[in-house]
Amino acid sequence: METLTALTLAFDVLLALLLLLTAGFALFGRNLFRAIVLYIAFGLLLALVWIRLDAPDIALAEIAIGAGLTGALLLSAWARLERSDDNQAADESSQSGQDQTRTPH
Amino acid sequence: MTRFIWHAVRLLAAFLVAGMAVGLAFTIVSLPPASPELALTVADNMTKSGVSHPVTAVLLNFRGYDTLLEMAVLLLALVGTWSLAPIQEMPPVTPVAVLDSLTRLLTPLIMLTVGYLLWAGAHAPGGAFQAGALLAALGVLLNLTGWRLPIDATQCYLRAIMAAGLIAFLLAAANGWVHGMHFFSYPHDQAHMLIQFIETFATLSIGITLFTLFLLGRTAPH
Amino acid sequence: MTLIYLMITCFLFLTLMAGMWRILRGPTAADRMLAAQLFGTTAVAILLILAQLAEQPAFRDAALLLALLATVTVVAFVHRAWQTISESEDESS
Amino acid sequence: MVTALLYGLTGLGLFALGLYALITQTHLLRKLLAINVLGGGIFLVLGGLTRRLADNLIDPVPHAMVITGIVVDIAATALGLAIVMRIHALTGHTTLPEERE
Repeated sequence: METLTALTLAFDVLLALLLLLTAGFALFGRNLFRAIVLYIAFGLLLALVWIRLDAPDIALAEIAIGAGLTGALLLSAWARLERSDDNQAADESSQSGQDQTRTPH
Repeated sequence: MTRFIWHAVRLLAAFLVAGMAVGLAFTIVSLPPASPELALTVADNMTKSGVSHPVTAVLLNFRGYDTLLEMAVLLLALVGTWSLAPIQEMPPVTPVAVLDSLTRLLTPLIMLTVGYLLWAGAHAPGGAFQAGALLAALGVLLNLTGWRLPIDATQCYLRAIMAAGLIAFLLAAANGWVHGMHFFSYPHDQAHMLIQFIETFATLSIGITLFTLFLLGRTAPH
Repeated sequence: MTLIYLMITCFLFLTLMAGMWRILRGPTAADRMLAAQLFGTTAVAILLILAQLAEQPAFRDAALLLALLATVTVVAFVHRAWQTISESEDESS
Repeated sequence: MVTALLYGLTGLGLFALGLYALITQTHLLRKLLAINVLGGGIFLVLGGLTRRLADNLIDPVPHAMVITGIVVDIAATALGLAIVMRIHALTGHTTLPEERE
Protein backbone atom coordinates (compact mmCIF):
# COMPACT_ATOMS: atom_id res chain seq x y z
CA MET A 1 0.00 0.00 0.00
CA GLU A 2 2.82 2.36 0.85
CA THR A 3 4.47 1.81 -2.52
CA LEU A 4 1.21 2.75 -4.23
CA THR A 5 0.90 6.01 -2.31
CA ALA A 6 4.54 6.81 -2.95
CA LEU A 7 4.20 6.15 -6.69
CA THR A 8 1.05 8.24 -6.94
CA LEU A 9 2.74 11.05 -5.08
CA ALA A 10 5.81 10.73 -7.32
CA PHE A 11 3.59 11.01 -10.40
CA ASP A 12 1.82 14.06 -8.99
CA VAL A 13 5.05 15.80 -8.06
CA LEU A 14 6.60 15.04 -11.48
CA LEU A 15 3.49 16.32 -13.24
CA ALA A 16 3.46 19.52 -11.19
CA LEU A 17 7.17 20.11 -11.83
CA LEU A 18 6.87 19.48 -15.57
CA LEU A 19 3.88 21.82 -15.69
CA LEU A 20 5.82 24.65 -14.05
CA LEU A 21 8.87 23.93 -16.21
CA THR A 22 6.85 24.01 -19.43
CA ALA A 23 5.14 27.24 -18.44
CA GLY A 24 8.44 28.82 -17.44
CA PHE A 25 10.15 27.96 -20.72
CA ALA A 26 7.09 28.98 -22.72
CA LEU A 27 7.02 32.39 -21.09
CA PHE A 28 10.72 33.19 -20.78
CA GLY A 29 12.39 31.24 -23.60
CA ARG A 30 13.89 33.23 -26.45
CA ASN A 31 12.34 31.53 -29.49
CA LEU A 32 8.70 32.49 -29.98
CA PHE A 33 7.79 29.44 -32.07
CA ARG A 34 9.22 27.19 -29.35
CA ALA A 35 7.15 29.10 -26.82
CA ILE A 36 3.96 28.32 -28.77
CA VAL A 37 4.80 24.60 -29.05
CA LEU A 38 5.57 24.54 -25.33
CA TYR A 39 2.24 26.20 -24.65
CA ILE A 40 0.46 23.43 -26.58
CA ALA A 41 2.31 20.85 -24.45
CA PHE A 42 1.35 22.87 -21.37
CA GLY A 43 -2.32 22.56 -22.30
CA LEU A 44 -2.01 18.77 -22.54
CA LEU A 45 -0.33 18.57 -19.13
CA LEU A 46 -3.03 20.80 -17.66
CA ALA A 47 -5.66 18.36 -18.96
CA LEU A 48 -3.80 15.53 -17.18
CA VAL A 49 -3.86 17.57 -13.96
CA TRP A 50 -7.62 18.02 -14.23
CA ILE A 51 -7.95 14.25 -14.66
CA ARG A 52 -5.88 13.80 -11.48
CA LEU A 53 -8.24 16.23 -9.71
CA ASP A 54 -11.22 14.07 -10.78
CA ALA A 55 -12.65 16.71 -13.08
CA PRO A 56 -13.17 14.95 -16.42
CA ASP A 57 -15.55 17.72 -17.57
CA ILE A 58 -12.82 20.33 -17.32
CA ALA A 59 -10.29 17.94 -18.86
CA LEU A 60 -12.58 17.49 -21.87
CA ALA A 61 -12.99 21.24 -22.26
CA GLU A 62 -9.27 21.85 -21.80
CA ILE A 63 -8.39 19.20 -24.41
CA ALA A 64 -10.94 20.41 -26.95
CA ILE A 65 -9.87 24.02 -26.53
CA GLY A 66 -6.21 23.68 -25.55
CA ALA A 67 -5.23 20.93 -27.99
CA GLY A 68 -7.54 21.81 -30.84
CA LEU A 69 -8.23 25.52 -30.91
CA THR A 70 -5.62 27.52 -29.00
CA GLY A 71 -2.73 25.72 -30.68
CA ALA A 72 -4.10 26.27 -34.17
CA LEU A 73 -5.03 29.86 -33.31
CA LEU A 74 -1.56 30.73 -32.02
CA LEU A 75 0.29 28.96 -34.83
CA SER A 76 -1.89 30.68 -37.39
CA ALA A 77 -1.37 34.11 -35.81
CA TRP A 78 2.38 33.51 -35.54
CA ALA A 79 2.56 32.52 -39.22
CA ARG A 80 0.66 35.68 -40.22
CA LEU A 81 3.04 37.88 -38.24
CA GLU A 82 6.15 36.16 -39.64
CA ARG A 83 4.82 36.20 -43.18
CA SER A 84 4.03 39.90 -43.20
CA ASP A 85 7.43 40.61 -41.63
CA ASP A 86 9.06 38.79 -44.54
CA ASN A 87 6.89 40.60 -47.06
CA GLN A 88 7.75 43.96 -45.55
CA ALA A 89 11.45 43.17 -45.63
CA ALA A 90 11.14 42.13 -49.29
CA ASP A 91 9.14 45.28 -50.12
CA GLU A 92 11.66 47.56 -48.50
CA SER A 93 14.62 45.97 -50.29
CA SER A 94 12.89 46.15 -53.67
CA GLN A 95 11.69 49.70 -53.01
CA SER A 96 15.18 51.01 -52.25
CA GLY A 97 16.34 49.75 -55.66
CA GLN A 98 13.52 51.07 -57.83
CA ASP A 99 12.06 53.89 -55.83
CA GLN A 100 11.33 56.19 -58.74
CA THR A 101 9.33 53.71 -60.77
CA ARG A 102 6.78 53.25 -58.02
CA THR A 103 3.92 55.58 -57.40
CA PRO A 104 3.58 56.50 -53.76
CA HIS A 105 0.35 55.45 -52.12
CA MET B 1 20.10 54.98 -18.37
CA THR B 2 16.73 53.70 -19.63
CA ARG B 3 18.23 50.23 -19.60
CA PHE B 4 19.09 50.64 -15.95
CA ILE B 5 15.54 51.74 -15.13
CA TRP B 6 14.17 48.81 -17.11
CA HIS B 7 16.27 46.37 -15.08
CA ALA B 8 15.22 48.05 -11.84
CA VAL B 9 11.55 47.74 -12.84
CA ARG B 10 12.01 44.06 -13.65
CA LEU B 11 13.65 43.45 -10.31
CA LEU B 12 10.91 45.30 -8.48
CA ALA B 13 8.23 43.32 -10.37
CA ALA B 14 10.00 40.07 -9.48
CA PHE B 15 10.08 41.02 -5.79
CA LEU B 16 6.45 42.09 -5.73
CA VAL B 17 5.20 39.00 -7.59
CA ALA B 18 7.32 36.66 -5.45
CA GLY B 19 6.12 38.36 -2.27
CA MET B 20 2.51 38.08 -3.33
CA ALA B 21 2.96 34.41 -4.30
CA VAL B 22 4.50 33.58 -0.92
CA GLY B 23 1.72 35.38 0.90
CA LEU B 24 -0.95 33.60 -1.13
CA ALA B 25 0.78 30.25 -0.57
CA PHE B 26 0.65 30.77 3.19
CA THR B 27 -3.02 31.67 2.89
CA ILE B 28 -3.77 28.55 0.88
CA VAL B 29 -1.93 26.27 3.29
CA SER B 30 -3.61 27.79 6.34
CA LEU B 31 -7.13 27.76 4.88
CA PRO B 32 -9.72 25.85 6.90
CA PRO B 33 -10.89 22.57 5.36
CA ALA B 34 -13.19 23.03 2.35
CA SER B 35 -16.85 23.23 3.22
CA PRO B 36 -18.95 20.47 1.65
CA GLU B 37 -22.10 22.58 1.95
CA LEU B 38 -22.33 23.59 -1.70
CA ALA B 39 -21.66 20.07 -2.98
CA LEU B 40 -24.34 18.71 -0.65
CA THR B 41 -26.85 21.36 -1.75
CA VAL B 42 -26.29 20.39 -5.37
CA ALA B 43 -26.58 16.69 -4.52
CA ASP B 44 -29.86 17.31 -2.64
CA ASN B 45 -31.42 19.17 -5.55
CA MET B 46 -30.26 16.87 -8.33
CA THR B 47 -33.67 15.24 -8.73
CA LYS B 48 -35.21 18.63 -9.54
CA SER B 49 -32.57 19.58 -12.11
CA GLY B 50 -33.74 17.49 -15.07
CA VAL B 51 -30.33 15.87 -15.69
CA SER B 52 -28.30 13.38 -13.70
CA HIS B 53 -24.84 14.87 -14.20
CA PRO B 54 -24.13 17.48 -11.50
CA VAL B 55 -21.83 19.72 -13.57
CA THR B 56 -24.42 20.03 -16.35
CA ALA B 57 -27.09 20.71 -13.75
CA VAL B 58 -25.01 23.54 -12.28
CA LEU B 59 -24.13 24.99 -15.69
CA LEU B 60 -27.59 25.01 -17.21
CA ASN B 61 -29.95 25.00 -14.28
CA PHE B 62 -28.65 26.10 -10.87
CA ARG B 63 -26.29 28.76 -12.15
CA GLY B 64 -27.89 29.41 -15.52
CA TYR B 65 -27.16 33.15 -15.39
CA ASP B 66 -23.41 32.50 -15.52
CA THR B 67 -23.71 30.40 -18.62
CA LEU B 68 -26.12 32.84 -20.26
CA LEU B 69 -23.69 35.71 -19.72
CA GLU B 70 -20.84 33.56 -20.95
CA MET B 71 -22.64 33.02 -24.24
CA ALA B 72 -23.06 36.79 -24.43
CA VAL B 73 -19.31 37.25 -23.78
CA LEU B 74 -18.52 34.93 -26.71
CA LEU B 75 -20.71 37.03 -28.99
CA LEU B 76 -19.11 40.23 -27.67
CA ALA B 77 -15.63 38.90 -28.45
CA LEU B 78 -16.82 38.16 -31.98
CA VAL B 79 -18.26 41.66 -32.35
CA GLY B 80 -14.91 42.96 -31.12
CA THR B 81 -12.89 41.10 -33.75
CA TRP B 82 -15.34 42.03 -36.47
CA SER B 83 -15.23 45.71 -35.59
CA LEU B 84 -11.50 45.82 -36.37
CA ALA B 85 -10.52 46.43 -39.97
CA PRO B 86 -10.71 43.37 -42.24
CA ILE B 87 -7.57 41.27 -42.39
CA GLN B 88 -5.84 39.75 -45.40
CA GLU B 89 -6.95 36.26 -46.20
CA MET B 90 -4.22 33.65 -46.09
CA PRO B 91 -3.09 32.45 -49.53
CA PRO B 92 -5.17 29.49 -50.71
CA VAL B 93 -3.90 26.09 -49.67
CA THR B 94 -2.99 23.65 -52.40
CA PRO B 95 -4.91 20.43 -51.81
CA VAL B 96 -2.76 17.53 -50.63
CA ALA B 97 -4.04 14.00 -51.27
CA VAL B 98 -3.14 12.71 -47.79
CA LEU B 99 -4.79 15.58 -45.96
CA ASP B 100 -7.79 15.38 -48.24
CA SER B 101 -8.50 11.74 -47.46
CA LEU B 102 -7.65 12.34 -43.81
CA THR B 103 -10.31 15.02 -43.48
CA ARG B 104 -12.81 12.84 -45.31
CA LEU B 105 -12.18 10.14 -42.71
CA LEU B 106 -12.05 12.41 -39.71
CA THR B 107 -15.05 14.64 -40.41
CA PRO B 108 -17.74 12.00 -39.80
CA LEU B 109 -15.85 10.70 -36.76
CA ILE B 110 -15.62 14.16 -35.22
CA MET B 111 -19.28 14.89 -36.02
CA LEU B 112 -20.20 11.62 -34.31
CA THR B 113 -18.15 12.61 -31.27
CA VAL B 114 -19.81 16.04 -31.19
CA GLY B 115 -23.18 14.32 -31.05
CA TYR B 116 -21.94 11.87 -28.45
CA LEU B 117 -20.59 14.62 -26.17
CA LEU B 118 -23.84 16.53 -26.48
CA TRP B 119 -25.86 13.45 -25.63
CA ALA B 120 -23.50 12.39 -22.83
CA GLY B 121 -23.78 15.79 -21.12
CA ALA B 122 -27.07 14.82 -19.49
CA HIS B 123 -25.64 11.97 -17.47
CA ALA B 124 -21.83 11.98 -17.79
CA PRO B 125 -18.98 14.43 -18.43
CA GLY B 126 -19.57 16.30 -21.65
CA GLY B 127 -22.06 18.89 -22.77
CA ALA B 128 -22.50 21.94 -24.90
CA PHE B 129 -19.09 23.57 -24.35
CA GLN B 130 -17.03 20.52 -25.08
CA ALA B 131 -19.17 19.59 -28.08
CA GLY B 132 -19.10 23.17 -29.36
CA ALA B 133 -15.33 23.42 -29.02
CA LEU B 134 -14.96 20.14 -30.91
CA LEU B 135 -17.25 21.43 -33.65
CA ALA B 136 -15.10 24.56 -33.90
CA ALA B 137 -11.97 22.40 -34.10
CA LEU B 138 -13.55 20.51 -36.99
CA GLY B 139 -14.19 23.79 -38.75
CA VAL B 140 -10.57 24.82 -38.18
CA LEU B 141 -9.35 21.50 -39.58
CA LEU B 142 -11.49 21.84 -42.70
CA ASN B 143 -10.45 25.45 -43.16
CA LEU B 144 -6.76 24.60 -42.84
CA THR B 145 -6.92 21.74 -45.33
CA GLY B 146 -8.33 23.96 -48.03
CA TRP B 147 -12.09 23.40 -47.80
CA ARG B 148 -13.80 26.69 -48.39
CA LEU B 149 -16.48 26.91 -45.74
CA PRO B 150 -19.37 29.31 -46.38
CA ILE B 151 -18.42 31.45 -43.39
CA ASP B 152 -19.10 35.05 -44.32
CA ALA B 153 -19.87 37.74 -41.80
CA THR B 154 -22.49 39.35 -44.01
CA GLN B 155 -24.65 36.26 -44.23
CA CYS B 156 -27.78 36.60 -42.19
CA TYR B 157 -28.36 32.92 -41.45
CA LEU B 158 -24.87 32.64 -39.99
CA ARG B 159 -25.51 35.45 -37.56
CA ALA B 160 -28.80 33.81 -36.67
CA ILE B 161 -27.01 30.56 -35.79
CA MET B 162 -24.47 32.46 -33.70
CA ALA B 163 -27.20 34.13 -31.70
CA ALA B 164 -29.32 30.96 -31.52
CA GLY B 165 -27.70 29.69 -28.30
CA LEU B 166 -28.34 32.95 -26.47
CA ILE B 167 -31.89 33.20 -27.83
CA ALA B 168 -32.70 29.60 -26.91
CA PHE B 169 -31.38 30.25 -23.42
CA LEU B 170 -33.52 33.37 -23.02
CA LEU B 171 -36.60 31.58 -24.37
CA ALA B 172 -36.11 28.72 -21.91
CA ALA B 173 -35.62 31.24 -19.10
CA ALA B 174 -38.72 33.22 -20.10
CA ASN B 175 -40.65 29.96 -20.11
CA GLY B 176 -40.68 30.33 -16.32
CA TRP B 177 -42.91 33.42 -16.64
CA VAL B 178 -45.35 31.56 -18.87
CA HIS B 179 -45.81 29.02 -16.11
CA GLY B 180 -46.16 31.70 -13.44
CA MET B 181 -42.70 31.11 -11.99
CA HIS B 182 -39.56 33.22 -11.73
CA PHE B 183 -37.38 34.09 -14.69
CA PHE B 184 -34.94 31.19 -15.17
CA SER B 185 -36.86 28.58 -13.23
CA TYR B 186 -37.75 25.53 -15.25
CA PRO B 187 -41.04 23.71 -14.59
CA HIS B 188 -40.17 20.38 -13.05
CA ASP B 189 -41.49 18.14 -15.80
CA GLN B 190 -39.98 20.23 -18.61
CA ALA B 191 -36.50 20.72 -17.15
CA HIS B 192 -34.87 17.88 -19.06
CA MET B 193 -36.36 18.93 -22.38
CA LEU B 194 -35.47 22.59 -21.85
CA ILE B 195 -31.86 21.77 -20.98
CA GLN B 196 -31.54 19.60 -24.10
CA PHE B 197 -33.07 22.42 -26.15
CA ILE B 198 -30.58 24.97 -24.82
CA GLU B 199 -27.63 22.62 -25.18
CA THR B 200 -28.34 21.76 -28.79
CA PHE B 201 -28.50 25.37 -29.91
CA ALA B 202 -25.64 26.38 -27.62
CA THR B 203 -23.41 23.73 -29.22
CA LEU B 204 -24.13 25.12 -32.69
CA SER B 205 -23.58 28.71 -31.57
CA ILE B 206 -20.39 28.02 -29.64
CA GLY B 207 -19.00 25.95 -32.50
CA ILE B 208 -19.63 28.54 -35.19
CA THR B 209 -18.60 31.46 -32.98
CA LEU B 210 -15.33 29.89 -31.90
CA PHE B 211 -14.53 28.93 -35.48
CA THR B 212 -15.22 32.46 -36.69
CA LEU B 213 -13.04 33.80 -33.87
CA PHE B 214 -10.27 31.55 -35.16
CA LEU B 215 -10.31 33.44 -38.47
CA LEU B 216 -9.11 36.49 -36.46
CA GLY B 217 -11.55 38.92 -38.02
CA ARG B 218 -13.47 39.53 -41.20
CA THR B 219 -11.35 38.48 -44.13
CA ALA B 220 -10.77 40.75 -47.09
CA PRO B 221 -10.24 39.31 -50.57
CA HIS B 222 -6.62 38.60 -51.30
CA MET C 1 -2.32 -4.94 -10.88
CA THR C 2 -2.71 -1.39 -9.62
CA LEU C 3 1.01 -1.28 -8.91
CA ILE C 4 1.83 -2.30 -12.50
CA TYR C 5 -0.52 0.36 -13.88
CA LEU C 6 1.05 3.00 -11.69
CA MET C 7 4.54 1.98 -12.70
CA ILE C 8 3.58 2.15 -16.38
CA THR C 9 2.10 5.61 -15.81
CA CYS C 10 5.29 6.83 -14.19
CA PHE C 11 7.37 5.30 -17.01
CA LEU C 12 5.20 7.00 -19.64
CA PHE C 13 5.70 10.19 -17.76
CA LEU C 14 9.45 9.81 -17.99
CA THR C 15 9.09 9.52 -21.79
CA LEU C 16 7.21 12.81 -21.65
CA MET C 17 10.29 14.31 -20.01
CA ALA C 18 12.36 13.03 -22.95
CA GLY C 19 9.91 14.68 -25.33
CA MET C 20 10.24 17.90 -23.35
CA TRP C 21 13.99 17.84 -23.94
CA ARG C 22 13.39 17.50 -27.68
CA ILE C 23 11.01 20.47 -27.68
CA LEU C 24 13.58 22.58 -25.89
CA ARG C 25 16.57 21.54 -28.00
CA GLY C 26 14.94 21.51 -31.46
CA PRO C 27 16.95 21.92 -33.62
CA THR C 28 14.28 22.45 -36.32
CA ALA C 29 10.69 23.58 -35.87
CA ALA C 30 9.46 20.21 -37.15
CA ASP C 31 11.35 18.43 -34.33
CA ARG C 32 9.63 20.59 -31.75
CA MET C 33 6.20 20.07 -33.28
CA LEU C 34 6.65 16.29 -33.51
CA ALA C 35 7.76 16.20 -29.88
CA ALA C 36 4.57 18.05 -28.95
CA GLN C 37 2.63 15.41 -30.87
CA LEU C 38 4.48 12.74 -28.88
CA PHE C 39 3.19 14.55 -25.80
CA GLY C 40 -0.33 14.11 -27.10
CA THR C 41 0.09 10.41 -27.89
CA THR C 42 1.66 9.68 -24.51
CA ALA C 43 -1.06 11.67 -22.80
CA VAL C 44 -3.63 9.43 -24.52
CA ALA C 45 -1.88 6.37 -23.09
CA ILE C 46 -1.68 7.90 -19.61
CA LEU C 47 -5.36 8.87 -19.76
CA LEU C 48 -6.36 5.31 -20.71
CA ILE C 49 -4.37 3.84 -17.83
CA LEU C 50 -5.74 6.39 -15.38
CA ALA C 51 -9.26 5.52 -16.57
CA GLN C 52 -8.55 1.90 -15.70
CA LEU C 53 -7.01 2.87 -12.35
CA ALA C 54 -9.75 5.23 -11.21
CA GLU C 55 -12.50 3.13 -12.87
CA GLN C 56 -13.80 6.28 -14.51
CA PRO C 57 -14.94 5.58 -18.09
CA ALA C 58 -15.26 9.32 -18.72
CA PHE C 59 -11.45 9.57 -18.78
CA ARG C 60 -11.55 7.49 -21.96
CA ASP C 61 -13.69 10.18 -23.60
CA ALA C 62 -10.89 12.61 -22.88
CA ALA C 63 -8.41 10.23 -24.53
CA LEU C 64 -10.70 9.89 -27.56
CA LEU C 65 -10.97 13.66 -27.90
CA LEU C 66 -7.21 14.06 -27.62
CA ALA C 67 -6.59 11.43 -30.31
CA LEU C 68 -9.08 13.11 -32.65
CA LEU C 69 -7.79 16.62 -32.14
CA ALA C 70 -4.07 15.91 -32.39
CA THR C 71 -4.41 16.32 -36.15
CA VAL C 72 -5.69 19.90 -35.92
CA THR C 73 -2.45 21.24 -34.47
CA VAL C 74 -0.33 19.28 -36.94
CA VAL C 75 -2.34 20.52 -39.91
CA ALA C 76 -2.13 24.08 -38.59
CA PHE C 77 1.62 23.63 -38.31
CA VAL C 78 2.08 22.07 -41.75
CA HIS C 79 -0.12 24.54 -43.59
CA ARG C 80 0.69 27.76 -41.80
CA ALA C 81 3.89 27.69 -39.80
CA TRP C 82 5.91 25.22 -41.89
CA GLN C 83 5.24 27.10 -45.12
CA THR C 84 6.30 30.35 -43.48
CA ILE C 85 9.45 28.81 -42.06
CA SER C 86 10.51 27.17 -45.32
CA GLU C 87 9.80 30.36 -47.26
CA SER C 88 11.97 32.46 -44.97
CA GLU C 89 14.68 29.81 -45.14
CA ASP C 90 14.56 29.95 -48.94
CA GLU C 91 14.99 33.69 -48.88
CA SER C 92 17.89 33.65 -46.49
CA SER C 93 19.79 30.91 -48.34
CA MET D 1 -5.75 15.61 0.38
CA VAL D 2 -2.07 16.13 -0.37
CA THR D 3 -2.66 15.91 -4.14
CA ALA D 4 -5.22 18.71 -4.15
CA LEU D 5 -2.99 20.98 -2.08
CA LEU D 6 -0.02 20.19 -4.32
CA TYR D 7 -1.91 21.14 -7.48
CA GLY D 8 -3.38 24.20 -5.78
CA LEU D 9 0.13 25.42 -5.00
CA THR D 10 1.24 24.56 -8.55
CA GLY D 11 -1.61 26.72 -9.80
CA LEU D 12 -0.33 29.52 -7.59
CA GLY D 13 3.14 29.10 -9.09
CA LEU D 14 1.68 29.30 -12.60
CA PHE D 15 -0.22 32.43 -11.61
CA ALA D 16 2.98 34.07 -10.36
CA LEU D 17 4.94 33.04 -13.49
CA GLY D 18 2.20 34.35 -15.75
CA LEU D 19 1.90 37.63 -13.88
CA TYR D 20 5.64 38.27 -13.97
CA ALA D 21 5.82 37.43 -17.68
CA LEU D 22 2.84 39.68 -18.37
CA ILE D 23 4.66 42.60 -16.74
CA THR D 24 8.13 42.05 -18.14
CA GLN D 25 7.73 40.46 -21.59
CA THR D 26 7.31 42.96 -24.41
CA HIS D 27 6.18 40.81 -27.34
CA LEU D 28 2.39 40.89 -27.47
CA LEU D 29 1.99 37.20 -28.39
CA ARG D 30 4.10 36.41 -25.33
CA LYS D 31 1.83 38.61 -23.22
CA LEU D 32 -1.18 36.64 -24.47
CA LEU D 33 0.54 33.36 -23.56
CA ALA D 34 1.21 34.87 -20.12
CA ILE D 35 -2.46 35.74 -19.67
CA ASN D 36 -3.41 32.18 -20.60
CA VAL D 37 -0.91 30.62 -18.18
CA LEU D 38 -2.08 33.03 -15.48
CA GLY D 39 -5.69 32.04 -16.10
CA GLY D 40 -4.85 28.34 -16.05
CA GLY D 41 -3.11 28.87 -12.73
CA ILE D 42 -6.16 30.54 -11.23
CA PHE D 43 -8.39 27.69 -12.43
CA LEU D 44 -6.00 25.18 -10.85
CA VAL D 45 -6.08 27.02 -7.52
CA LEU D 46 -9.87 26.95 -7.65
CA GLY D 47 -9.95 23.26 -8.58
CA GLY D 48 -7.28 22.27 -6.08
CA LEU D 49 -8.79 24.12 -3.13
CA THR D 50 -12.27 22.69 -3.64
CA ARG D 51 -10.95 19.16 -4.14
CA ARG D 52 -9.90 18.99 -0.49
CA LEU D 53 -13.29 17.59 0.52
CA ALA D 54 -13.65 14.10 1.90
CA ASP D 55 -13.14 11.41 -0.73
CA ASN D 56 -15.88 10.64 -3.28
CA LEU D 57 -17.53 13.98 -2.66
CA ILE D 58 -16.82 16.27 -5.60
CA ASP D 59 -18.08 19.82 -5.67
CA PRO D 60 -19.53 20.43 -9.16
CA VAL D 61 -19.93 24.21 -8.75
CA PRO D 62 -16.24 25.15 -9.17
CA HIS D 63 -16.02 22.69 -12.09
CA ALA D 64 -18.84 24.48 -13.86
CA MET D 65 -17.22 27.84 -13.12
CA VAL D 66 -13.88 26.69 -14.52
CA ILE D 67 -15.50 25.38 -17.72
CA THR D 68 -17.19 28.75 -18.19
CA GLY D 69 -13.86 30.41 -17.49
CA ILE D 70 -12.00 28.34 -20.08
CA VAL D 71 -14.45 29.31 -22.81
CA VAL D 72 -14.24 32.99 -21.87
CA ASP D 73 -10.46 32.64 -21.84
CA ILE D 74 -10.31 31.37 -25.42
CA ALA D 75 -12.70 34.10 -26.57
CA ALA D 76 -10.48 36.72 -24.94
CA THR D 77 -7.36 35.15 -26.49
CA ALA D 78 -8.90 35.24 -29.96
CA LEU D 79 -9.92 38.88 -29.52
CA GLY D 80 -6.44 39.68 -28.20
CA LEU D 81 -4.80 38.02 -31.20
CA ALA D 82 -7.04 39.97 -33.57
CA ILE D 83 -5.98 43.19 -31.84
CA VAL D 84 -2.30 42.16 -32.04
CA MET D 85 -2.76 41.61 -35.79
CA ARG D 86 -4.29 45.06 -36.09
CA ILE D 87 -1.48 46.72 -34.13
CA HIS D 88 1.03 44.93 -36.31
CA ALA D 89 -0.75 45.94 -39.51
CA LEU D 90 -0.88 49.60 -38.44
CA THR D 91 2.55 50.08 -36.87
CA GLY D 92 4.63 47.11 -38.04
CA HIS D 93 5.51 46.37 -34.43
CA THR D 94 4.51 43.51 -32.18
CA THR D 95 5.11 45.46 -28.99
CA LEU D 96 3.32 48.29 -27.24
CA PRO D 97 4.61 51.81 -28.00
CA GLU D 98 5.65 52.55 -24.42
CA GLU D 99 7.70 49.37 -24.26
CA ARG D 100 9.79 49.84 -27.38
CA GLU D 101 13.45 50.51 -26.88
